[in-house]
Amino acid sequence: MSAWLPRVTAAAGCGGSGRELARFGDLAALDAVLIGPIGPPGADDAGGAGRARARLAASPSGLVHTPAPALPVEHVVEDLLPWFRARGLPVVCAVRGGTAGAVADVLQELRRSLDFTTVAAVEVDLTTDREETRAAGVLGPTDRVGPWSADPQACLKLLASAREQLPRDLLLTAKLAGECPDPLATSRAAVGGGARALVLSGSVPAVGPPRQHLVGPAIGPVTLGLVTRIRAAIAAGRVPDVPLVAVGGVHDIRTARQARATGAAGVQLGTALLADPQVLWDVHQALTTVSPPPPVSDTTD
Amino acid sequence: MSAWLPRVTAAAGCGGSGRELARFGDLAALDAVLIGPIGPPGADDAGGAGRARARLAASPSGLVHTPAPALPVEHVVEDLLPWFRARGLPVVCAVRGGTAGAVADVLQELRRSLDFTTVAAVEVDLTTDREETRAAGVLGPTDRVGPWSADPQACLKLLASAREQLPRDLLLTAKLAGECPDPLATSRAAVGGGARALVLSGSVPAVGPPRQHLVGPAIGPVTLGLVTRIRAAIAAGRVPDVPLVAVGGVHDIRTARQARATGAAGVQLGTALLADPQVLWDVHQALTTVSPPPPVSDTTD
Amino acid sequence: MSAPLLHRRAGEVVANRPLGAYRQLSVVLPALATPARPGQFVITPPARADQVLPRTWWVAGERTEPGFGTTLELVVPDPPGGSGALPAPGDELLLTGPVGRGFGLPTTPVTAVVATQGAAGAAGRWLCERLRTVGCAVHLVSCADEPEQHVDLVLARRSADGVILTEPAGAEAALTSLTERVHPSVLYAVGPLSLSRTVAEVAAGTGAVSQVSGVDIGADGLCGHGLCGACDLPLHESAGSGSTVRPCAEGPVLRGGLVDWEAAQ
Amino acid sequence: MSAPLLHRRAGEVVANRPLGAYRQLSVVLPALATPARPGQFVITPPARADQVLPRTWWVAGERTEPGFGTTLELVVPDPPGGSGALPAPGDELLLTGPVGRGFGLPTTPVTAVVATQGAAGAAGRWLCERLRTVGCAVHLVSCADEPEQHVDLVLARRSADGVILTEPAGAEAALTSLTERVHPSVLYAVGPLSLSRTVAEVAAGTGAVSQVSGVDIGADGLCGHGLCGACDLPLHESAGSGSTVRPCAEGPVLRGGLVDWEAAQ
Ligand SMILES: Cc1cc2nc3c(=O)[nH]c(=O)nc-3n(C[C@H](O)[C@H](O)[C@H](O)COP(=O)(O)OP(=O)(O)OC[C@H]3O[C@@H](n4cnc5c(N)ncnc54)[C@H](O)[C@@H]3O)c2cc1C
Ligand SMILES: Cc1cc2nc3c(=O)[nH]c(=O)nc-3n(C[C@H](O)[C@H](O)[C@H](O)COP(=O)(O)OP(=O)(O)OC[C@H]3O[C@@H](n4cnc5c(N)ncnc54)[C@H](O)[C@@H]3O)c2cc1C
Ligand SMILES: Cc1cc2nc3c(=O)[nH]c(=O)nc-3n(C[C@H](O)[C@H](O)[C@H](O)COP(=O)(O)O)c2cc1C
Ligand SMILES: Cc1cc2nc3c(=O)[nH]c(=O)nc-3n(C[C@H](O)[C@H](O)[C@H](O)COP(=O)(O)O)c2cc1C
Ligand code: FES
Ligand code: FES
Repeated sequence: MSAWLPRVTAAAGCGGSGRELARFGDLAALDAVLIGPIGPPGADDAGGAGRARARLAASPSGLVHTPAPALPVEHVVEDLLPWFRARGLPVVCAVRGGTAGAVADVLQELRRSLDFTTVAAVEVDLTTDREETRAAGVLGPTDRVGPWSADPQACLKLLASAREQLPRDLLLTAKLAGECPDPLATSRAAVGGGARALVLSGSVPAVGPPRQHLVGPAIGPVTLGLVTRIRAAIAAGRVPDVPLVAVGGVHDIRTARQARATGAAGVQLGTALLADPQVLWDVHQALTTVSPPPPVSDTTD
Repeated sequence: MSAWLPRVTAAAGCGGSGRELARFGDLAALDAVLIGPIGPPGADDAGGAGRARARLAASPSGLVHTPAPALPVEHVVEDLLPWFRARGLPVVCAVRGGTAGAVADVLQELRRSLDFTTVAAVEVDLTTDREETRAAGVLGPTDRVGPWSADPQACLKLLASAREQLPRDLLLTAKLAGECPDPLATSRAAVGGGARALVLSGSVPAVGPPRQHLVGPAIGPVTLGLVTRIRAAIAAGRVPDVPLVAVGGVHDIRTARQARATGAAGVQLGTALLADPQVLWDVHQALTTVSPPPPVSDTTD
Repeated sequence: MSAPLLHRRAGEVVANRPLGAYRQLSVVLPALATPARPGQFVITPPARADQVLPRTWWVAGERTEPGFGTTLELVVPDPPGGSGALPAPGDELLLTGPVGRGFGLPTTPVTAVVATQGAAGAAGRWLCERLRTVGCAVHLVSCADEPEQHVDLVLARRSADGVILTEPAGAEAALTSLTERVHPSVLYAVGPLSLSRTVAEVAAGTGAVSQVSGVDIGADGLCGHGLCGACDLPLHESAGSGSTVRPCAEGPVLRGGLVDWEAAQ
Repeated sequence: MSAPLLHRRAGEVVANRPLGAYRQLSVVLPALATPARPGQFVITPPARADQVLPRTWWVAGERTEPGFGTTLELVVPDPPGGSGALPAPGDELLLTGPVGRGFGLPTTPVTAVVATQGAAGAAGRWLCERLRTVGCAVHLVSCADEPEQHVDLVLARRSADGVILTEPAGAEAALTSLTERVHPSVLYAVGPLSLSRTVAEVAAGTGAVSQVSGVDIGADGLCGHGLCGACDLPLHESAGSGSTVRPCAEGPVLRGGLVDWEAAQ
């Protein structure tokens, strides 16, 4: 658990391209800037008619949202990475794709960039729908077969293929959420495939049609439950020991500290930033200035 | 879908023994009174030290709760059913048990009561943990093996065994919630076993240790999502056509109407009653006085 | 079922004063049909839109003026930053109650001990006054961590024949030595369950009667309406195996000797 | 990155007046470094504890008095029962802004058309005043479903050379015939996207320039901070395949001709 991990970043889909955040505070004060979801070109085309915009509906102490449109990887490579690198800002790239090939393509494009040195970590989204290519004529070229996180074996392969694209020492993380039927099995598979940290989100599928999620303060207890379960599984040796990142309902200093007390090494802020981006710096500050508990042997008066 | 179904009741664990509600309004004005969870004697004994009381912790727009202690069936038979029958009040008995045998025992006791005629429906809880008896010495006498709703086959057997205990025409319903990994399969199994309505709750497992759930207005969108999914499955012929009861985040007239608009024939109120029991009568009134939409052929001026 | 229905109704806050570590709200309601008693409480909606459980507050006094209405005194913890403000004078306050059985008063003048802790001290003081009115000698044991958390000591000293201040951890010792000294016929507790248990056990040890609050009115995680089961307490085996009582609906005042305090943990 | 950081700060509400179907808030802030412009907006925290998205409001006027501060005029929909109250005079109001690019004013005196709808009408009226100040002839097209939803017509008639009232469905016809009559060099839209689209299309049809609001400031489901993607609009192919603009951060005022309105559905 000694690997580098940013203490706090934006959650995928909630930090814009990273540059919008720069209007509200000094990015250099943060451990890293998360950008994404980054997808292959056209990943979110709805019948070719352009990328679907996110839709947000208010619910009590929460939001129901559709996934954010993916940033096309070429935009990231051409516009964003150079901007971050010029400023010396480490970047976490959140990557989304329906097939292992799509994710690998994105990672390859990123890796080819002259500015790849500014990429400090890659987060692979297991909450998104997996697609399978079927025999021609049976079900169309691709078919949504439910979220990645519902299929540990597929997750293992996805992470292993992502791992291959990346330098050995680059932090690779995997994100799963309330859509995952067996978080232990999926966590084990993701780490088996090469993830070196797990991003655990309490976001829950909600309302219809599909692909909507309930997020925000309302789901904080679900996140804490997920972190508690995986911590317990790590303690019991049922999941390899990797640091956990809590996301979902972390919306201020108090809830960030609660997530850390529950066993999360890092946190991500989603909805909280939509209401007030400043919270990112407040939480970063609070988690930085926490003095570690005094060593037990320290009994000098 | 023409079977009798109460338009609104308390949710299991949120209406006391039914009699506490009588302090706040006229029970005779309601379609029926739900009591429960009813369990076999000692169902909730924690090491013999008496029944564990419910614990409630506030969360944003919600509550995290442990399950309510079960009412011992002998108390229901001796004290409650006579009281309700004397007043002519139809009762829905919510029943909870870890094995099909335990549930069958409770139903048998109820059925044997001289006051059973006042029982208008039985709701079987599939959200609770199932127990399995293991070979002696292997894992102790019983072992929690996850919620009923995670095992459609077990649900089918449970409902079939419950059905056997009850008069042919008595309404039998099954309740499942956010702990259920495959609501379609479980719904199909429950109806296959003999359930004639499904109670769908958006309650989600949360925090640790196990057996805690997030409920309240916060999870309303999860309930609507579940109702939408099962309605769609019914429309597609993938689940037999039975009425649905929505519970979870229904907390006022507006959200009750929303649940009905989403396809629920009835609703149950949980947390809302804890804040103000009067809401039960308000919602009942609102759902009763809704005038049906005018028939399409009615074109007289 | 002939008891009148409990309904939420609107009162008008006419005062909101500091009282040591607490605040005292005075609320005017339409005149009550039966007078309120020490040991009763009110239920009021959550303070903020993102909270779902109601708040419960002890009633600390009542004054009914025919033609004008009833003024209830409510002494409540000063709300911490996050939990929402208390109403100001002139504001409407929705409330249900007074709810529940109050404390029973002895029919003959005896010696009584009243133990209280926290904001419940205001209800305890009111109980002392009532006991004095029926001719009892009353000793108050007030428990608090900080000096300013003892409710209104000046008035308390006037309402009781003796007042003993102690930290909660010292309650048992203080009650035991007081009991040995004054030989009370009845001990009362109004406050958290830990205090109720101590009082019930001290009373049992001396053969005195005890009446105790069975639910910590004012605490978090309660519905107060008798619907959630968070306040359930186990009764002694003699009451029937596995019997429980639901104090917010069947109390809040219980005979201390009925509860199986060992099993209540 | 040399632009000053946008921070939430506290203003004081000095007035809260009805204005037809809306309310006009006057808020005093420390003096702004650069004057506000029509087309800018402010972001203010949610009204209630159970809401998570902030509110966005058009700025409808600004007055900076050195040594005193800046007074912003905000015209906002009268909040429906559920969505929480507006602050009263004397209350503090937290806000971020004024945010965003405003409308560009022509460098030469030309004829301009301003179309508005709803509470945005107040920002539209302010734009008319500014256009008149730089010598333009201005025609206002105000769209509303109900008569009282046209913002402050008396003042509007003084700020424009002509005012046309129409229901939203009649906006296209009104704009087309007005354009044929007065041949504007520029058309402006401030209001919902449907109006922006209509104005952009009418402008394109006549070869005029259009500047339109790219996000319906005041609507539900927006963060206003550029972080959520709910306001993203697709640009025409010429801007690069799949390019989008995020109006709350890069606008809210956009050239109408850049947006691919067809794909924006
Ligand atoms: C110190 C003491 C000495 C006593 N000595 C004797 C004695 O020598 N001989 C004897 O026969 N009895 C004696 N009693 C009993 C006494 O006369 C009453 O019957 C007793 O106080 C009733 O309270 P309970 O809690 O014991 O009874 P319970 O049966 O538990 O119930 C009565 C409870 O309900 C409450 N209550 C009653 N009516 C109402 C109402 N309308 N609204 C709200 N709450 C209500 C009471 O306050 C009491 O708590 C004594 C009681 C006490 C406290
Ligand atoms: C009717 C009309 C006629 C014109 N005719 C000519 C012409 O004949 N020849 C010619 O060369 N140009 C002409 N222009 C262009 C004009 O001179 C300005 O360059 C133009 O108005 C800038 O706005 P834009 O939206 O077109 O430019 P954009 O490149 O889109 O960006 C400028 C935008 O930023 C805003 N902005 C600029 N600075 C700030 C600031 N500090 N704070 C906030 N917002 C700011 C402006 O309001 C404008 O919306 C004309 C413009 C108009 C509207
Ligand atoms: C508008 C919006 C778009 C989102 N898009 C994505 C996405 O594309 N990929 C992803 O992994 N998570 C996405 N999320 C989920 C967040 O990353 C985060 O897990 C979730 O919002 C829970 O955190 P919160 O409670 O702090 O908001 C999105 C959330 C919001 C609000
Ligand atoms: C204190 C409490 C205890 C509960 N106990 C049970 C229970 O024993 N069995 C059950 O099926 N549901 C139980 N529930 C869940 C409710 O029946 C209901 O499904 C849930 O609260 C969601 O509805 P709500 O959002 O209206 O509260 C309990 C809920 C609460 C608040
Ligand atoms: S506090 Fe809910 S039943 Fe007593
Ligand atoms: S409204 Fe959120 S990005 Fe524009």
